[in-house]
Amino acid sequence: MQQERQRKNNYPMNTFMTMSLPSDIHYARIASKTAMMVAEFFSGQSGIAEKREEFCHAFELAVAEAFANSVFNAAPQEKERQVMISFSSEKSELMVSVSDANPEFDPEMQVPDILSYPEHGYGLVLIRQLMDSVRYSRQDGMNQLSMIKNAG
Amino acid sequence: MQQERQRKNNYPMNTFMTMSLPSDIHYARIASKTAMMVAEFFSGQSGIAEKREEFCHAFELAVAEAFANSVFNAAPQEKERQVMISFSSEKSELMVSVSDANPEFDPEMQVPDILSYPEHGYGLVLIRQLMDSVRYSRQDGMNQLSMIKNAG
Amino acid sequence: MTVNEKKCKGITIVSLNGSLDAASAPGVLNSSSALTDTQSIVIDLSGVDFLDSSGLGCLVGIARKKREQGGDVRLACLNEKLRKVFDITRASRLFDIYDDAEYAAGTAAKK
Amino acid sequence: MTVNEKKCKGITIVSLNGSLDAASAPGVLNSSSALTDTQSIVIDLSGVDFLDSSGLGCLVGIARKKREQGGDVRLACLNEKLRKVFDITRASRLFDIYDDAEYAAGTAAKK
Ligand SMILES: Nc1ncnc2c1ncn2[C@@H]1O[C@H](COP(=O)(O)OP(=O)(O)O)[C@@H](O)[C@H]1O
Ligand SMILES: Nc1ncnc2c1ncn2[C@@H]1O[C@H](COP(=O)(O)OP(=O)(O)O)[C@@H](O)[C@H]1O
Repeated sequence: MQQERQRKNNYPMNTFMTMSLPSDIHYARIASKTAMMVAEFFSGQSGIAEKREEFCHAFELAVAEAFANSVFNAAPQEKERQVMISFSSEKSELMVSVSDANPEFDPEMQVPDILSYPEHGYGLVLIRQLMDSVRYSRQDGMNQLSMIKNAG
Repeated sequence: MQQERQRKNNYPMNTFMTMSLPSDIHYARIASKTAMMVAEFFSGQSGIAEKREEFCHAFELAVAEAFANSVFNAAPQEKERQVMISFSSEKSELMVSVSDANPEFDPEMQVPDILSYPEHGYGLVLIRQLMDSVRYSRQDGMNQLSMIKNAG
Repeated sequence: MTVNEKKCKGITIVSLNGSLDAASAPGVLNSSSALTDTQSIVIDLSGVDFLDSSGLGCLVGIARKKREQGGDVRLACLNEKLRKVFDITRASRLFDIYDDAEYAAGTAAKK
Repeated sequence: MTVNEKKCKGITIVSLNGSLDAASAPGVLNSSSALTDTQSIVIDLSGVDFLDSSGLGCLVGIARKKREQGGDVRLACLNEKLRKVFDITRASRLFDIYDDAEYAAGTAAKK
């Protein structure tokens, strides 16, 4: 945890946009499409054309996964839950952070063996592969998963 | 103003989603598409099918207009300006509010005579026609334009 | 926003594609000299999926300048969303609006 | 998400359209009995513009149940975004993936 916070401090990024959405799976597509549009605009300014589609899809899918995890792992007692999303950048790197008040979790979970036909457990694996770097932090009872990718 | 605040209190709506975006015209389309998606989801639950497209376009366009007004009428001295958008609802009514720290303005402005080829001044006229009701309030140095439409 | 030109019956048809809005409208005039010179043109809006008041203002400005100089502009292929903007602002009174860009070019050529 | 069925060479092709994701996946199985019964089928994904891990889990679940009962499922027409999901998770090892749904139905029929 301490180590995570230090790493976070080594990553001073400028947050330019924030959202707070209901913790309801029907908002996942709004969150993921918005993330895709932000990535489109960001990479249109500073990105290489051929990598742009891949860059935008990475944010679309990573936010869909992180948002769904926030919704499906919410503590049942809490009402009026919200999922917070923030977009930050530094040079050609775009970061999206997804935060919730869920129980703490281990972000390093591995995907189960595909040949056993697992129906769950792919989300964090996808996020880690789509992004250049993923940081988890737990602070003040909130989980924050920060996902960073370079548009260059 | 006093009157406005009273009217607002007669409209107790549940805010379910908020966004804060850079006061930069390139984010207008992100704001307006997000508004359209929220309206789509909202009217898909409680709306009549044939009016749905019109309902969604009303939110798409009204948010585009209000956002552009926030960007183009910002006080020049302020830096790192943000435009705030919030979505609220009550029964089959959806409300979107667009807020900024710009100078106060008169929301009742009329469109100039079309036959004189005006290139500006259509924004608030469009908003008033697209929506069932529009409320303006000025509080704590912030403008808030609240736009309400019934999905029924 | 992308802008393309073609000739039809001696008239230039300028096709706009994308959102014609506050972000894109300022760049449109620079993307095709046919929009700003004196010749009569048809603007094909079939590829425009979204129009806001700044986009409308851009079209109104084109019409005013053309007509001051003896030219004209006709519009073609407005979807429901665009028609709504024209109806509310009464900008439909400023434009001849056609369902088909080539037909609009034909009527412009005959004039 | 909309679901359509057609027969080709005796094999049912189920076409999915829209986003196959955490919001839509739970409803998909109820929308077509061909997805859950024992017969071999082809799932045409050409209309699916977005797939997330819940959508993938849904397809994996269909494959497992079919194969346990002696049937099979083939997939057709995955766009780049969908292929990426299959590649990262190595789910491509679980499925025969074709570019064309009718060709996939033909190979299933011959088997
Ligand atoms: N936001 C979150 N809040 C609480 N727990 C989470 C969160 N995200 C992930 N987890 C935990 O990590 C596990 C693995 O997540 P993931 O790889 O996305 O697979 P899946 O969600 O399909 O199980 C989840 O099952 C859950 O226990
Ligand atoms: N968010 C805002 N902040 C400050 N002034 C505004 C705002 N919205 C509207 N106005 C004022 O109202 C006027 C009319 O707005 P509008 O009808 O949209 O036309 P236009 O923006 O094309 O002039 C603007 O020119 C501006 O003076």
